[in-house]
Amino acid sequence: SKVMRHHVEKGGKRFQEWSHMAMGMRFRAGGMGVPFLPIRSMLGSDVLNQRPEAKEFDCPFTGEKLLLVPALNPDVALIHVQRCDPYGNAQIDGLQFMDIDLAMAADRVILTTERIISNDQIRRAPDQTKIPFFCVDAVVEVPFGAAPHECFGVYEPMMPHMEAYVAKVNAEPVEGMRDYLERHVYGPKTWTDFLSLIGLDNLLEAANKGRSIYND
Amino acid sequence: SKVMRHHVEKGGKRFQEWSHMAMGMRFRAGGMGVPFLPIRSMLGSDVLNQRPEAKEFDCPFTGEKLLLVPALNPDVALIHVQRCDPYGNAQIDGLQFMDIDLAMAADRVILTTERIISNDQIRRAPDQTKIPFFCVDAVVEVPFGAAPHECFGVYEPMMPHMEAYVAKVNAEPVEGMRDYLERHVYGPKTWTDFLSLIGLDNLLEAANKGRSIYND
Amino acid sequence: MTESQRHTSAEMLAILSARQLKDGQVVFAGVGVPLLAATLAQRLHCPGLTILFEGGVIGAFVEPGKLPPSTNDQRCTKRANMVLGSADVLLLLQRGYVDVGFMGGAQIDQYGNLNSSYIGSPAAPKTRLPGTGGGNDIASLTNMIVAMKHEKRRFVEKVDFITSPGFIRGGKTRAESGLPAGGMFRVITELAVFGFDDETRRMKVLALNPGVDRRQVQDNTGFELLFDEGLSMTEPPTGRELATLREIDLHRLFTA
Amino acid sequence: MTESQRHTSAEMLAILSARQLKDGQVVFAGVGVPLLAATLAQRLHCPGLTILFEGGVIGAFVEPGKLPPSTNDQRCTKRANMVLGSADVLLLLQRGYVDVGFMGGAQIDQYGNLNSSYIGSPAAPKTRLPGTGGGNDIASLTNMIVAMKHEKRRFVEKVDFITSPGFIRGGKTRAESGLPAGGMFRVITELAVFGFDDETRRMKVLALNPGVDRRQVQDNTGFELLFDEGLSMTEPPTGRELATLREIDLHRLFTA
Repeated sequence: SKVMRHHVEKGGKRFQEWSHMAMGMRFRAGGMGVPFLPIRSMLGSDVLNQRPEAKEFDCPFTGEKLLLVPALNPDVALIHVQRCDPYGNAQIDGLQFMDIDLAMAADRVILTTERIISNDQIRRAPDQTKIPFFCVDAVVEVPFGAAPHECFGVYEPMMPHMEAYVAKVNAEPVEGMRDYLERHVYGPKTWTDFLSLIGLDNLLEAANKGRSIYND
Repeated sequence: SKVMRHHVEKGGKRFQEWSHMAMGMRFRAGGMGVPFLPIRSMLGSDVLNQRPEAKEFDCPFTGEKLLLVPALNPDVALIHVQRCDPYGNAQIDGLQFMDIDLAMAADRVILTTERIISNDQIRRAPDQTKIPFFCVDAVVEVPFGAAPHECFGVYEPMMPHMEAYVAKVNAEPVEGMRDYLERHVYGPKTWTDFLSLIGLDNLLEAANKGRSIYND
Repeated sequence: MTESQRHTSAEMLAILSARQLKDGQVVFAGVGVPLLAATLAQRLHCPGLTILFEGGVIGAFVEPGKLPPSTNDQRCTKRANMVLGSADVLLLLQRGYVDVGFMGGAQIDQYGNLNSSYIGSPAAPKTRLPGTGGGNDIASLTNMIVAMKHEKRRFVEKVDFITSPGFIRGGKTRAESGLPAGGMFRVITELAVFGFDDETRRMKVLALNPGVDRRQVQDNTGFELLFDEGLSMTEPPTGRELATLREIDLHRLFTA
Repeated sequence: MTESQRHTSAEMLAILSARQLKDGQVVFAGVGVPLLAATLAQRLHCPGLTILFEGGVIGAFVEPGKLPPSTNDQRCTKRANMVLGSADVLLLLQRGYVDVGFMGGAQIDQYGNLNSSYIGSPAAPKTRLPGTGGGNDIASLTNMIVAMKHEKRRFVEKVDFITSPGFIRGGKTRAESGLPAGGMFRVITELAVFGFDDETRRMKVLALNPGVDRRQVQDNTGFELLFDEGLSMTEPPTGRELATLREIDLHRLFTA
């Protein structure tokens, strides 16, 4: 984004560039309880040259060159799910990205959920549970909790709002972002107030498109 | 089993003892395309002393002692699933053991399935697909294909047959096993002939109990 | 002792084991007495006990009278909280999500090492036992409770083969071997309840079972036992414990 | 040239890229021209093409006129064969299940290295580009097709920063860096189709686009190009290719 670009070019902000698979394996190592995992990418690139945290390694089994990426255990993970029970047993439909590894790796996990369901519902289909309750520290029911982006099978991104946001921060990476945060994040007193700013027509349109994943 | 015990005590047969997690991580390494994975078990035990294939390793990140277990890529994996399409896209309900890692790790995969379903059925619920078709080399429709053991949600083990088998091979580990193989494996001309030896009442009872997983 | 309080030694093991569990714990349980004891605890003082099975089950609730033949069967999954891969359920131990591992034992030594692989030398064994399965992983990665028969040939100075590590050679040797977490917590037999000395890591009698004396325990043990300063006498099984246990193991699969 | 055969350079890129794909291949595609080209190939000569998206999708079928805004949206999953974690779909590359990786490029050098991170030095960059995402993984682990704009500042002797490795410094340096598999296979621009010399691994013109001559390609390139002995002239887009492409990108999201 232009915001990221602005801050990197201006300097003084901390950030790290890893490949997606490297990040995935870092969270996975964290979730598996091991201090690293071996991967075969990033080697030979300047992405690796910038990352002294990763270590090149000659495989003692095959002699191949590999990269060891260190485990990453976030202090807190915030994950939005379609449904979970009050203990935190969570079902996730469709795209799950790195959410499961994140939940296993993080020291604390806060779930937001479209809907809290009973533990009885969870126990009727235990092979649909993707995150077990003992990873989870808090559960918060927040319908439209992934707004203005999407929640698989429930709503698609709220495009008019997303596009207005992008136009705003691309035009003014610092002032535009500050203004957006003031108006849409710090301003609203409740989640419903935030959703009101997105607008009911926008929400309904997104929900309609979200359900279309099942419409064929 | 008494059969395994007989052959180990008599000597002359090859076998290896690994912990379950070590085996799981060996298949997982194979499926991930890396030559090893690190684990924290088997250390300090005689199980490890018998396994020079695994390597103790001082972690370059934390200084901890770890064990590196080598990837295992079977030549062929035979996996039974509840349903798959003719290309090999497979759905697995309930207990999956190490089947998914096995499918990813093996050089060739043969699926047996209770039911071949259309690719269209697979595409209606892509988040229920557990094995992608490009891992799979052959698909064979074999109802009751896991007999005399169970297939989750379809049938429980055929206990009278299982118990008769166990009694037979425990009494005579070599002759009993040979006799069982002659009679139940080499003898039957078709799968239906094999199932007939188990007996229809046995099959129906197992199927009835198998479906009971959904009955509450 | 009333009629209902007569009991088999397997019942005694299950009941004393169940008493070791605390509500809210996450317990990895093997088939047989461990499964029975965990289920018993769940029905008595631990309604919030979470039972894990190696087959890949989290939060199992075993139905009374319908004990599964193994922990790999679909029957173990009914009304569970989650079903997952069998390597993944073992990884939960490695990540530190499990409080207690709970299994049976064939041979144990003074440092709590378990042998379930070979009697005699591995190269030419007198007896081949079933092997590790996930036992090595569980014993390597969490705090263990073991329920087993008390016989001199089973309680030996040094096991023939360490399948599932306890405190290895005592002292800090477990941590030095690469196992900083877990260790043998309790051993339960028909004679006594055992712990391990904090320093030497040698086996120590914590409590004698009803009607058992020190000498009887020592005479049935192949090495010199420590006795806790506060050595106590275990309360006998209550009527409620026995009745609940018998309801769970209705067909006497594991408690005959 | 008939009316229907006039085309934008983005359309040219998509069509020439689509021609590089073969039926039955498993293709990892990024958003934009790659997604468009893969979908086009699927509708023309590759009905059995399997498209993978980084969001975690196997066997995507994009509906004409309903292109997803990114490859991370649920719209990418509709009627797919499988949905899985985004690290897991990248692991398929590492295991060797993917035939072709297909993406756009901002800056490329004579050895096919791609820069999508920084113009200038990483410590004090003149311009920050979007960064690697999964690009580094895809380029590290499989055979790459890159579709990009042909400009002298984009085709440079040495990229400022290797985000996604091609043949590194040529010769065997890619394999020596720990990347034995894959490498840059084809670069497609509005001027030509490029491959790489088998020995030196330097960029080589394989075919000129209709109406383009050698000099025009060299003049727009910041390093000396090789020209293949069998240098050919690419066939112009057919009416069918253009019509199908326009049906897919109905709203001209990527081909305007």
